[in-house]
Amino acid sequence: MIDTAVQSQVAIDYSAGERLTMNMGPQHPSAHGVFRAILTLEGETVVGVDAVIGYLHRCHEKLAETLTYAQYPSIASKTDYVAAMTSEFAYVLAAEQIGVVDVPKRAQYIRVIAAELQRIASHLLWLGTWCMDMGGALGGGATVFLYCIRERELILDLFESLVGARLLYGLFQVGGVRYDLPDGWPQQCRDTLATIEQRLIEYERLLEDNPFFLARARGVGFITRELAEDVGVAGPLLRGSGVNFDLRRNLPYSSYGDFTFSVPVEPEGDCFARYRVRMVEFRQSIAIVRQALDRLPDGPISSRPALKSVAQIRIQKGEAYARVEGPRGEVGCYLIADGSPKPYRMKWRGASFSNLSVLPHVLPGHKVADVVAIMGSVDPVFGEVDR
Amino acid sequence: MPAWLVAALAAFAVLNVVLVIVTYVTLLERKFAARMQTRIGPYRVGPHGLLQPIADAVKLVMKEDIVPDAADRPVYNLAPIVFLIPCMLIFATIPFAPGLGVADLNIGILFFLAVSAMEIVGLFMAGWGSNNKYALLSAMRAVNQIISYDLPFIFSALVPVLLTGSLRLSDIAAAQSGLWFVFYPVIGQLAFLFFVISTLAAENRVPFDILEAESELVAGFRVEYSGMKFAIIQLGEYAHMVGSSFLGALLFLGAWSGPGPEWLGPIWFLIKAMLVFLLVTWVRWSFVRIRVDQILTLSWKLLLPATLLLLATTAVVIVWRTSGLT
Amino acid sequence: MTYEQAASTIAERFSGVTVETGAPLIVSVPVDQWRAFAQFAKESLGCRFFNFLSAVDWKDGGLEVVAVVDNLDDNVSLRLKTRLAPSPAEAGHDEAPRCASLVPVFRGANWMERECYDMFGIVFEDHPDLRRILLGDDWQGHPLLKSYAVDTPHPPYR
Amino acid sequence: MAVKAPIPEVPAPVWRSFKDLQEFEALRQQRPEGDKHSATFESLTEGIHQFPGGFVVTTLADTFFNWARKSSVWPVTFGLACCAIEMMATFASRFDVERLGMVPWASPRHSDLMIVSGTVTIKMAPMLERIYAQMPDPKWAVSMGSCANSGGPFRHGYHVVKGVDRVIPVDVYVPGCPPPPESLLNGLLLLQEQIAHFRRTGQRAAPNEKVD
Repeated sequence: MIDTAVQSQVAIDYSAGERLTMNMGPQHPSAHGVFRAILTLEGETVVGVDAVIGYLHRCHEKLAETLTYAQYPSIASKTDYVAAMTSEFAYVLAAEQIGVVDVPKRAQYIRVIAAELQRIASHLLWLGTWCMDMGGALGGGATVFLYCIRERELILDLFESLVGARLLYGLFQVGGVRYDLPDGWPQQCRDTLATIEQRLIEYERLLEDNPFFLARARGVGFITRELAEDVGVAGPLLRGSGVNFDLRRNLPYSSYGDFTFSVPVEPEGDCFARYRVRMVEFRQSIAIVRQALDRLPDGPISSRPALKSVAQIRIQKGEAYARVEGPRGEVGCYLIADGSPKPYRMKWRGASFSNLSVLPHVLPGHKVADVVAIMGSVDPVFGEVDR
Repeated sequence: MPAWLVAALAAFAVLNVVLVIVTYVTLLERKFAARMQTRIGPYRVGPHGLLQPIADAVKLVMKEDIVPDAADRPVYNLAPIVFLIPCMLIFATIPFAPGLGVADLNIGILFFLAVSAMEIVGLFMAGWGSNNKYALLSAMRAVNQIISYDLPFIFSALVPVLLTGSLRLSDIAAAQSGLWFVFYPVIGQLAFLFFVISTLAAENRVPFDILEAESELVAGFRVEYSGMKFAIIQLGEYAHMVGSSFLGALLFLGAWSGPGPEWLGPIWFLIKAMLVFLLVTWVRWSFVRIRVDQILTLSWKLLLPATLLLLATTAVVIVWRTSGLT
Repeated sequence: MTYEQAASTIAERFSGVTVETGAPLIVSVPVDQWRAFAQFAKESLGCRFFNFLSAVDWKDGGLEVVAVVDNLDDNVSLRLKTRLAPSPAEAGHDEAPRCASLVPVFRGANWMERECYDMFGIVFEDHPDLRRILLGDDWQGHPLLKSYAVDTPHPPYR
Repeated sequence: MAVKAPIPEVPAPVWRSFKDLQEFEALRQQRPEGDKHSATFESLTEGIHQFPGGFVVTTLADTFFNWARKSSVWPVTFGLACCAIEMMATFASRFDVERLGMVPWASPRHSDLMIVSGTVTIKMAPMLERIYAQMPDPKWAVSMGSCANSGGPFRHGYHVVKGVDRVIPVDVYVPGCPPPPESLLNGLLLLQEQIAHFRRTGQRAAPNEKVD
């Protein structure tokens, strides 16, 4: 029997007036990952938050300096592992901007299809884990979670037939895409999108007609427009606070300009506004994938076809900052190349890092139950926060 | 046979029947929840997962019993038992058939309500004894939630008492042979609704389960309990759940009145109790948990005045009906 | 506010600043004007969106702090750069490179600057709470410097 | 106004200094000196076992209790990184682990299996040890994904522990990055089989011999 008297005896001191320091520790049932919030409570209301991150710091930026341009994309997908496609997108886009590598039209369309499908899958996981946070793993939230995972499995089947992997893919490479669409894939994709569109209406009825959900989501976690811009919050949080900014429309990359889609903006800035923004983004992504599938051009899928093996790619000296609209916001990759097959410096701008840094400004004044609801609506992924 | 021996045997029999019902109710809930979530519940353990509760119980018994160093040892060890006793006592006054019951007190429902309010003591002892911040916070929440929902629970349970005019549970059941109280025009449905809501809150089931809210307080007051003590606390919680659903079936659904021969009474009673339990489970698996202050406002501002008003209207209706007849 | 207007207003207001025209406006700012320029960018150029702040270790060329701020309404992106002294690990002197903190201007810079301190050892003056954010408090050395080997052992786990 | 929490100092548990699984087994079987109950329990089972025909009792008891432990293994929700998403997919409706009797519990006290899904970093290792120590005996650990098995793609990172078996004793290693739910289910079934072969109550099955 291993000695269980491992941790030292920590007596809770009640002497400091009615303030209680509670530790929402790294092992946390809410499925976001390893994040430790040291909450200073006064009764039930939160007075101070000290967020401790870094439990999943996997030295991405140092490893990027030791891996070549062909090797690193497979690790790049592990920064935001819930939206692996958009993570690889940013790195590959940055390398192409420096090396002025042109990407064939068909590869750009496949990239858009993959990124938008990934956004739908990531938002499905967000909806599931958010309801599980608010409803409890052994309670009502788990039901919505399991419905969302059931839909997410449909999309993962699509990716499995396209790339062969379920969660972390190697679809992107410098110069194009590694795999072409197998035949019958577009039809399977259209059927999946049709079922998901039906199920979304069910979820909205299940959640928005439920007064308990509205009581927990509405009027909680206000992020004002000024605070959002000042802290650099991105994506659904920014659009939820009334800023009309979407990288896919403002700075179109990889032929996003060919598709027509609307950008949802909600002025309130509370959890319910972010929920509304993401529900509309579901439908916009479905529309984009349908347009891309209808107008998919023929042609090569990579401008450097000999790249199947880990060949050396040399990119000349220069620097670039590529910005991609990920499900959680702007994923940026600031790359400095020095002509050798390995980048000199790679800075990863994770959307979740800035989204999470808004919490210490938003949380004080809320109840403990709201802390979890707000963190769920911020939807941080800790591979991206700790890099 | 001396009277006390008969009572002891009856009590022993009821205790065992309750234990079996409670263990298999957990399996019923897991299977029902799984079906709601498009999956198959426990399946591999015994035929269709029927041996799952036994496996869980035996495994928990064989687990290591950890007592944290910082724990207040006597309070920590005693808490599960103090929590279990009231949850088992509430079955004493429930008559499973016209004569079949441990003790048919003339103040049956009063005893039931008093004892079911006692479980909060064991719960707070568990919260305080394990000297853990999560447990303490959840014990605080438990005290104010259960106390603030005991009043609506009592008032909504008093409506059938008023309708029958007696506190004895078997009288209430007998009075419903004609018309079940739940079908009483308006008062019956409202009373049943308030009764179910307050039972939900009294046993901290979702959407009122801020007690063991996983995402905030890891596992609430039982966070430090493992093995056998944890099994006892789970047993107590489910026993209280089953006791309340039996009471709900008795008060509102006419305990053992149903088509078919006389000896089918207890079977009908069990089916009705399971229906009430499934209603609670259905609510548990489809609602999101609400915040502490919203729960309290719901109780003090909505449920309490509503049940008081309901009680007053039943009294007025009864007086009007009886005076109208004479 | 287009890129040309931005470049011209910068040129007339700030003397020591060199501007490279192009889609993102790359502006290299001397260290002492760092916070003033950030304030100017936020107010008059309308770049209220704080994208990110990071650093690059140019070995002997010294440490370089990079910050990107955007004007969301007119899609103007500004990349501010400033060159500091080389880090003590390379240049041998013991005094850590210092830079003015942007927290009074952009609240988002709080965590980003803590990360730069953690990874490069750059000390940001009057930062409210400058301590390591990603690594443990007892960690020696600053990993993203070029002199720090990627696979350094760390007892008792490696 | 950040309140600085003191970092509690966690002494290294006894199994840190083991060279390989064989040596760890020896460490594992030693009873700490303060543990008098199980000494008597040990001698009791030993007595029954030696008693002529007594082995029937002990083996029957073993098989029954192993069946109970095998059929209700409760994992603690302990997701670290990408593998946690695949673990959630395994717990979800399509690859339902509740069929095997596994219900994810929130507190380490109620669970007896820790699925380490994700990269173990140096800052997370003491927390992982403490959670593993908080779990009551008999407990098992499944290392899911190549990051947990051996550090995986981040093996050369300065902040990554080269495999979770440097922190806690692991029973089943599930390869893959991330392992699809089918292979995690295969790992869990292997674990159930290993639990079923628990020799003599209270002892862990000896690992197979070291094959170089």
